[in-house]
Amino acid sequence: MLIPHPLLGPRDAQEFTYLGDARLLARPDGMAEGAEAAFYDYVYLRNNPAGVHRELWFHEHGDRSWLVVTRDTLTHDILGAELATDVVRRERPR
Amino acid sequence: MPDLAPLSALGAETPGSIHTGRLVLREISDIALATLALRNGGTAPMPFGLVLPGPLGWNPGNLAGAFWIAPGQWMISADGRAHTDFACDLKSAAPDCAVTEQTDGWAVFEIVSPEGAAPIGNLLERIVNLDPRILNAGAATRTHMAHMSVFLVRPADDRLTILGMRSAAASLWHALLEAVRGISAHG
Amino acid sequence: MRVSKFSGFRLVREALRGHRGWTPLWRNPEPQPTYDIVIVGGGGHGLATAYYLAKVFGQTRIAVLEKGWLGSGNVGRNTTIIRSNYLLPGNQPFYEFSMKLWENLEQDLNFNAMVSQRGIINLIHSDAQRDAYRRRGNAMLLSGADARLLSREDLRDLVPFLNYDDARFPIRGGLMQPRAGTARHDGVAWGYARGADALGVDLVQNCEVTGFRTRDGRICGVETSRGPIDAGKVGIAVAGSSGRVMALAGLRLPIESHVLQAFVTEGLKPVIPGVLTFGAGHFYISQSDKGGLVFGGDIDGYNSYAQRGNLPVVEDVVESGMALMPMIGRARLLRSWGGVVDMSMDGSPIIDRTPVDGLYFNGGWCYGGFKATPASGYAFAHLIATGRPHASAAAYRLDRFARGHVIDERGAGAQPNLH
Amino acid sequence: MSRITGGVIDRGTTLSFHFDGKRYQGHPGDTLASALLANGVRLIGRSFKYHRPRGVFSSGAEEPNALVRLGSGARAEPNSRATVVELFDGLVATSQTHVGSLRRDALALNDLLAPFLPAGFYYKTFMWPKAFWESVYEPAIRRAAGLGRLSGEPDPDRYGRGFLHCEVLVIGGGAAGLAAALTAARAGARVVLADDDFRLGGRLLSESHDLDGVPAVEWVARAEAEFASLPNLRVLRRTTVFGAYDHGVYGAVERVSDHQPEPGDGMRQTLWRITAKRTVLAAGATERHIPFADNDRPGIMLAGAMRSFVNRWAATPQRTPADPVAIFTNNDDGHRTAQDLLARGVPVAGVVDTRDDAVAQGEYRVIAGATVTGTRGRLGLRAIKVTQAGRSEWVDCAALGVSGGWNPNVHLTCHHRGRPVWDAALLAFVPGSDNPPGLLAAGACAGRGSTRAALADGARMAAAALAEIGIAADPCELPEAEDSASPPQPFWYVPGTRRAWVDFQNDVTVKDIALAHQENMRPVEHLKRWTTLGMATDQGKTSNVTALAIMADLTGRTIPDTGTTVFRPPYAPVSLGVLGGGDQGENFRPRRLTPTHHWAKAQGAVFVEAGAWMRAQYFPQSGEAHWQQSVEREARAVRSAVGLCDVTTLGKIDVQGTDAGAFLDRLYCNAMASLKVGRVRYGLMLREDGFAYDDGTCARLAVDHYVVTTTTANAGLVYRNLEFARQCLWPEFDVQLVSVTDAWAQIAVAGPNSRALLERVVDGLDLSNAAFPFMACAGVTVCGGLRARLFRISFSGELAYEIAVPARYGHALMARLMDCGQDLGVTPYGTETLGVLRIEKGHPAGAEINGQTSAAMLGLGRMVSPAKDAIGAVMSRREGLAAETRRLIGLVPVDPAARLVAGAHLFPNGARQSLESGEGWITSACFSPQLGSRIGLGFLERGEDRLGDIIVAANPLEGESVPVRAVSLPFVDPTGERLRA
Repeated sequence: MLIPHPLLGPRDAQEFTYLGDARLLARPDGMAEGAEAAFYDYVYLRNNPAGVHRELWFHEHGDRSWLVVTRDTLTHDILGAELATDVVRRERPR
Repeated sequence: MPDLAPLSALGAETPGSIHTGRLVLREISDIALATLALRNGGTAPMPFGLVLPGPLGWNPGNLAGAFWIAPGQWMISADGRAHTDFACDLKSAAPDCAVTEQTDGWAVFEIVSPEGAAPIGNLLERIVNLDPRILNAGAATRTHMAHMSVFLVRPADDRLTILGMRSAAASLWHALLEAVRGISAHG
Repeated sequence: MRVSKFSGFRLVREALRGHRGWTPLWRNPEPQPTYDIVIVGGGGHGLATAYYLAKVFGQTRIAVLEKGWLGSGNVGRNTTIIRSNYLLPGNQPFYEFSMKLWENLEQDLNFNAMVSQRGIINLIHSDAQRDAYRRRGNAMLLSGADARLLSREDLRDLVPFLNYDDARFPIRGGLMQPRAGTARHDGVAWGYARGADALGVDLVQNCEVTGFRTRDGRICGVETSRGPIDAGKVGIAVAGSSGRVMALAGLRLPIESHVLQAFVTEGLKPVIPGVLTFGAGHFYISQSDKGGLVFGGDIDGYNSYAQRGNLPVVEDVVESGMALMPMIGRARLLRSWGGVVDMSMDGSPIIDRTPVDGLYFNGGWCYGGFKATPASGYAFAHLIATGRPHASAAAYRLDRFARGHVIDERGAGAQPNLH
Repeated sequence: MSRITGGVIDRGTTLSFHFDGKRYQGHPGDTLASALLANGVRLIGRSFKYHRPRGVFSSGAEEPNALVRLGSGARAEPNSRATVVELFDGLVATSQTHVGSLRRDALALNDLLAPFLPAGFYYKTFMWPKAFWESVYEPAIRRAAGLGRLSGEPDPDRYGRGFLHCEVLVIGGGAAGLAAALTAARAGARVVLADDDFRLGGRLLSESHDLDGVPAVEWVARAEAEFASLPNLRVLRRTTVFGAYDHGVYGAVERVSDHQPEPGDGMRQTLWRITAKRTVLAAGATERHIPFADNDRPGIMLAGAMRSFVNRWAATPQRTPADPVAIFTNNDDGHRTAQDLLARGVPVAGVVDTRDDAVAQGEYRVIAGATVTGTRGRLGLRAIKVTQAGRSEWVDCAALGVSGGWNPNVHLTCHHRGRPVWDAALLAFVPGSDNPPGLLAAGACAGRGSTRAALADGARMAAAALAEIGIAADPCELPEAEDSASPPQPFWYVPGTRRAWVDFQNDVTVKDIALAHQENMRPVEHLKRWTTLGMATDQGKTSNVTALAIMADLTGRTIPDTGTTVFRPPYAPVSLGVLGGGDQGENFRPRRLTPTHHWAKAQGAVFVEAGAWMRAQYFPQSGEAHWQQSVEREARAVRSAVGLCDVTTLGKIDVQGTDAGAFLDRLYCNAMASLKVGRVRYGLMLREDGFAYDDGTCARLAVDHYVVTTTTANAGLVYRNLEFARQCLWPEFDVQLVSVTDAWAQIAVAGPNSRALLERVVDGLDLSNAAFPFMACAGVTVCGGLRARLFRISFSGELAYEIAVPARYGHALMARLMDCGQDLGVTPYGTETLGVLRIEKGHPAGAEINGQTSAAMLGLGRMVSPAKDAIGAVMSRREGLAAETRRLIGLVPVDPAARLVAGAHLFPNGARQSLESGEGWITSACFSPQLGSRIGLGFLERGEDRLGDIIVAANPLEGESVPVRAVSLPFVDPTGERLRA
C-alpha cells in the first residue's frame, strides 16, 4: 500500500501505524453530563463500513504526522489524505 | 571541559569506518544535533542565518545545516560541535522556539561512493522503499529501514548520510553492511 | 429422506459397485415462505447452530441462508487450529466446552473432519512470559482442560528443529496443550451441513439477506435475494460481514472488520508434529495431513473487507517463521489468502440477544472462530431455543463494553488491531 | 540420447549432472527437463495419491509431474519443477514420492486400491474405532502423503531484499513483453522488465517462425542489445512476479544464483518489491490438455511443450529420435507441433484430431473426428488407442502431444479478486474489467496470442499505459510475424470407463468430478475442496478450466454459469527463505544497546532481552555459582551501601510549550500542571477505556518544559499517544514533543551511600535533604562541566537518584562512579535485582500494569482525579471497573522455605479450586534477601480487608499448592524513612 502523504507524496504504508475510524478525533468532553454514554460510543462503536472509510494513520517512521486517510475498505483504493490537525481545526472551529 | 571520555555510537573510542565493495561507510561522531520546533502559531526563525527548508528539504547552511523533520520542526546540525552545548547556542539563536538537544540521540553514518551516484542508488534500493527521485541531492526524509526508523540526508549524488537511533547503531551498521554485500553479489 | 451412512464398510461396498450409491451430501431446497428459525450465514458457526438446534434443542422448520456456497466464509480459509488454552474465566470454559465437542464430533456427525489432537505449544521467550503462561496454564487446568509447562530441554526433544542456538529472542520453554491440534476446516463445515440437512434443515445457498422485517420491535422475517422469508426468530452468524448485516437491522457493533492472511506451502513429508506458536513474533504453524505447512501471523492491521492482504505482512510472517525454524527456508509458499475477521473491541466474541426482539447475534470471533465452531453453534442454539445464554457463553454479552465487563485476554484495550 | 540438431543451447560446453545417482550430460541453455529428455529419461516421478509413474508434461511453470528434489544436505530443495530448473554443472537431482526405487515404488499398490480411494474417501471412513484415527490411520496417511522432504537443517543461504520504483513494470519477456518494454523504455520512462525464464523471448524461443525474415532468436538478441543501451530500463531475468498487491506494488523473486552450484558469498535469491505506476502484464498462455483414458503415462505431454523441447532445446520427447510421435488435438496448434517435429526429422505417427473436418497441414496422417481412448506403456508410452466413428485401432508411438487449446495466464489479473470472463470465441477465460488498478494485459494472456498480435498488443498497451500517466509514447515498430489464430473446438474430455486424469499431480480424474457432481459438491469451490483438484503445486494451471468445463457438461450448464476460476498469490511457488529474507538468527530484529552496554560486558554481565533492548540482568562475580547468589549480593549492596543500574531504556519524552502542564493534565490521570519547577511527580496514564496503561515520572525543568518517563516497553506507544493527543485531540495547546530516550544515558544511583557517591561527581550542588529533597530535580554539571540532569527518585525505596548525561558519556560516567565509590561499597546491579527491589517496595511493573488492571486494583484509585478531564478517567468509572474488588497486596509463604511463583492462582484456604472460584493471582515473585523469604505481589479479592489472612496459592501446572499470608505493601520501609533519608 502507498499512503499519499499531503506533504511528502506517496509513501510506503509500512512507514505508518494504523489506528482506525477518524471518529476518534471527536473526543467527548469528559466533564460534561452523560459523559459515560458518550465515551462508550466514542471508545467502542467505530464506523466499520464496507466502502469509503475515514481513518487515522500515524506516520511513525516519517514526520510523525497523524493523517486522516479516506480509503475504500472493499478495494483499498485511497481517495485522499489530510493532516489530522487540519481536519480537526476545520471541523471543530474554536 | 569534563574529564570524561566519550564513546562513539558503535561503542569505540574512535568512530567506525569501512571500505567495502564500491562504498566507504563512516561513522560521524562529532556532529552536533538539536531539534527546533515552532511554538503553536509561531513563524520560522533564521537561526545562524539559516533558511529552514520545507518538507523533504535540506539546507547545508554555513554555520549550521537544517533538514525538515515534521511540520514546524527541523533537525539542526553543526559539524564538529558535538562536544559543545549546541542546543543552548541554538536556543539563543531562536529563543521563541522549543529546542531539544539531540546530539547523542543519533548514530550518524556517512556513505561515500568514489564511483559516483550509481552505487548509492544501488544501496538505497536495497535498504529503503523510497522512490529514488524523492532522495535526489539536497533532500532529506525519514523512513523505515530494517525494522528501524532512520533519517536519510542526500548531500550529494555520491553521498548519503543516515541517522539512526543511537542505541541501535550496531544493528544499523550491520544492516548497512549486509546491504552492501547484497550489491556486491549482484555485481 | 435418504442419507448415506458413512463407514469403511460402506466405502468398500460402494467401491465394488462403482460408487453408484452415494447420494448428495445435502439437498438444494427452494426456500420455504416461513420458518420458525432462520440462521443467516452458512459458515461453520451457522451450520453448527442449525445442527444443534435440530439435534439437541428439538427445533424444526429451520433454514440456513448463505449468500455464496456453504462454508465459503472463514471456516474455509483459516489455519485449522483447535485449542482451549485461554486465560480468563469468561473464555476458557467456553473453549474447553468446544474442545470436548470436537473430541466427539466425528462420531456425532458420522463424518471424518480429521480432528487431530497432536498438541499445541506456545513458546516462551522471557521470564515474564513464563509467569504469564504459568497463570494461563493454571487457568486451563482449573477449568478442566489440560496443560503442560515445558522446559527448553523438553522442547528440544519435542521440536528439535527450532533455532535454539542464536535466536534474537531465545526459546526458554513453552506452554503445551496436548489435546489441542487441528481439524480439516472444510470437513467441519460439510459435516455440520450434512448433519443439519439430514435433520431436515433447509440449507439455502446463493441466498443473500438484504434486510430485516420487524413488527412492533420484534423480528418477523428477512428480505433476501430470493424473496422475503418469514421467521419467528433470526440468528446472525456471518463473522466478517457482521457489521454489514447488523447495519441492515440498524445496529452498530463494537467490531471492526480486518483482513487476516493465511498461507500454505507445497506438500512435504511430515516435519512438524503439532501446532507451534512463536511468542516473540506473531507466527503459528502446523502441517496438514496432506503435507502442506499451514501458517499465519498478524492481521494486516487496517479495516478491510477485501479478502486479501498485502506483501509487508507476508514478509513479516515468513520472517518470523524463518527466525523460529530456519529449516523451512527451502519450502515454498504455494498459496496465500485473506479472510475478513470480526475484530471485537476486547478480542472476545459476542453471543447475545440484540435490542430487536427475536434477533440474535453471534460474531466478533477475531482470530479464533474456527476452534469455537462446535461450542459457538451449541451455545447460539441454546440461546435461540431457550432465550437464555448457555452457561459457557454467559460472558459474551453485547453490553459488556458499556458496563465495563470486557474480556481482554491480551490487555490491549479497545484497539482491535492489537488483539 | 535423443538430442537432435538446432536449439538455443551452447553445444560447445558440456555440463554433467546426476539424476537418481546416475550421471548424465547436458549443455548451457538446458533445463533439467530438457536435459533428461535429451538423455532419453522419461520416468521422472510419481503422482501424489496413486503413485502412478510420471514424466515431463510441460515445459514451464505449470509442470505437475516432473518434480524432483534438487541438491543435497541442507541445500536440498524438494518439489522442484524440472522444467524450470536451469541446468548447471554438478547439478544433483533425486526423484521423490516413492518408497523403494522410482521404477518399483512400493506405494504403487495405491493404484490398485484406487477404487476404494475416490474423491473425499477420507471423510467417510477412519472413524472406527475412535482412538484409531490418531494412533493408526492418521500417522499412516501422513507418512504416505506429502511430496518431497525437507532436509530438516537450517537453510544455509542468504537472501536479499530490495525495492524498485518505475513508471512501467512489464511482466513477461515474450513477444508482447519485449514490444512493451521497447515502447516504454524508448519513451524515457523508467521500466522494469521481469521475466521468469533465464533467457528472454518467451514462446518465441519455442516456435519455428521467423520475425522480419530472421529467426526469432536473432530478433530477440537485437532487442536485448538495445535494452543494454537504455539506462532507464532494468531487465530482471530469472525473476517471477508472483503477486499483485495494492497501489501498484508487485512482489517478485529473482533467482540470483540458483543456476550456480553454490551461491558462494552472494545471495541465493532476492525479493523485490516493485512499485509501478502502470503494469503491462504479458504473461503468455498455458496450454491445456484433453483428459482421456490413462492419459498420464510418461511420454504424454502438452503439444506446445513438445515444440519447445524440439525447437528450443533440440530434445525429443521419445526415448530415441527415431521413435514415432503422435498428436491429439482439437485445434490447429497441435498440427503445428506435427509440422515442427517432421521438420526436425522426428517421425509423426499421426495427428488425432477431434474435428471432423481436420486436414493434414503437412506430410503426416490425420485421423479426423477421432479421439484417443486408451494408452499402453506403464513406465513410458508405447501405443495409443484411437477411436474414430466407433472403430478403434492401436497406434504405436513413444510420445503423444496433447493440445486442448490455450488458457491465457490471467493469474495476476485476479489477485485483487478480479474475475476473468469467458470468451466464447476463444473458448477461454480472459481478463475481466476488474484488473488490479493500473494493470493492462497484453498479448496471449489477454487472448491475443498470435505472434503478430502479441507484439502489436504489447506495444499498444505500453503506449496506453504511458498515456495514462502523461508520458507520450509511440508503439515501437513491429516485425513481420505469423498471425494465425487457432481457436479450439469445444471438446473437453474423452468420456469413458477408465480413469482419465484432469489434475495429474493430485490424481483427480474425470470420475472424481462426476462423483462430486453426484454428491452435490457442484459449486467450483466445493468441487476443488472435495476432490483436491487444483490444490497441487501447479495450482491448477493445467486442470482448473478443464475441470470447470467437465462440471459444466455434467450439470448441463454453460461454463461461465458453472463458475470462474480465481487465482491467488503467489503465481508460482516461492521459497520461504526469500519471503522471509531479512536477517535471521540474532539479527532477526534490531537490538538496542544501553550506553553502558560495553562497560557491562567487560564486567562479565549476563544480558537479557527487554523488548528491543539488551539489558544487564546481573553481574556475576567469581565464586558465585548461581544467578540467585549474584542477585542477593547486588540487592544487599543497594539496601546497605550503593548500587548502580543503567535505566536508559525507560522512555524519555521532552515536553515543551506554554500549555505543557495543561496538556500533561489531560494525559495523566493525576495532576501535573500543579507540579512546581524543580520537582518530580509519579504519574499514571490510563487508556481511554479506563484501564491502567503506563506509569513513570514527570519532571518539571522549567515553567514550559517537562521531561516525562515511560516504561521501557511502552516508550514508543506512549509517544504515539502523546502525538495523537497533541495533533488530534487538543491542537489548540502550545506543546512540542520530542523523544529523547537515546540522547541521555540515565543511571540509577541507589542506596544509603548514594548521596555520598554523587557528591564526588556532581559539580558544586548541595545534595542535602533540605536543598535537594526527595522528588527534586535539577540541571547540573558533573565531572568538571558535563551537562547533566539529576532526579531524586527511587524505584528501590532507598535514598536514590537518577542521573542523566549525554549518551556518549554514559560509559565513562558509570566507570567513574564505580572508581570513586569503591570505599562506599558501590556495586552494579541488573534487571533481576531491580525487580527484587521493586517487589520489596511493592511498586507495580509490567506484570501488574498488564492492560487488564485498573488504577483501583493497583491501589492507585485515588490518583484518578475527579476534578479534571483526562484520558480514561470517565471510562474508569464504569460499573464493571468500579465494582472490581481485587487489590494489589503482598504475599509471603507461611512456610518460609516454600516456593512462591508468579502465575499461581489464589483461593480461600480449603476451598474447592476452579477457574471461576479463583480470588486472584500472583503477579510477581522473588526471593527477598531483606526478608529472607520468598515474597510476591498479587491481586486478591477484597485484598485490603484480608491482610493477615492465610490463603492458598495454587500452581497445579507444577503440582504445587502453597499456603500464603496476605500482607500489606511495601515489604520494606513502610514509612518511607529510607527514601527520604
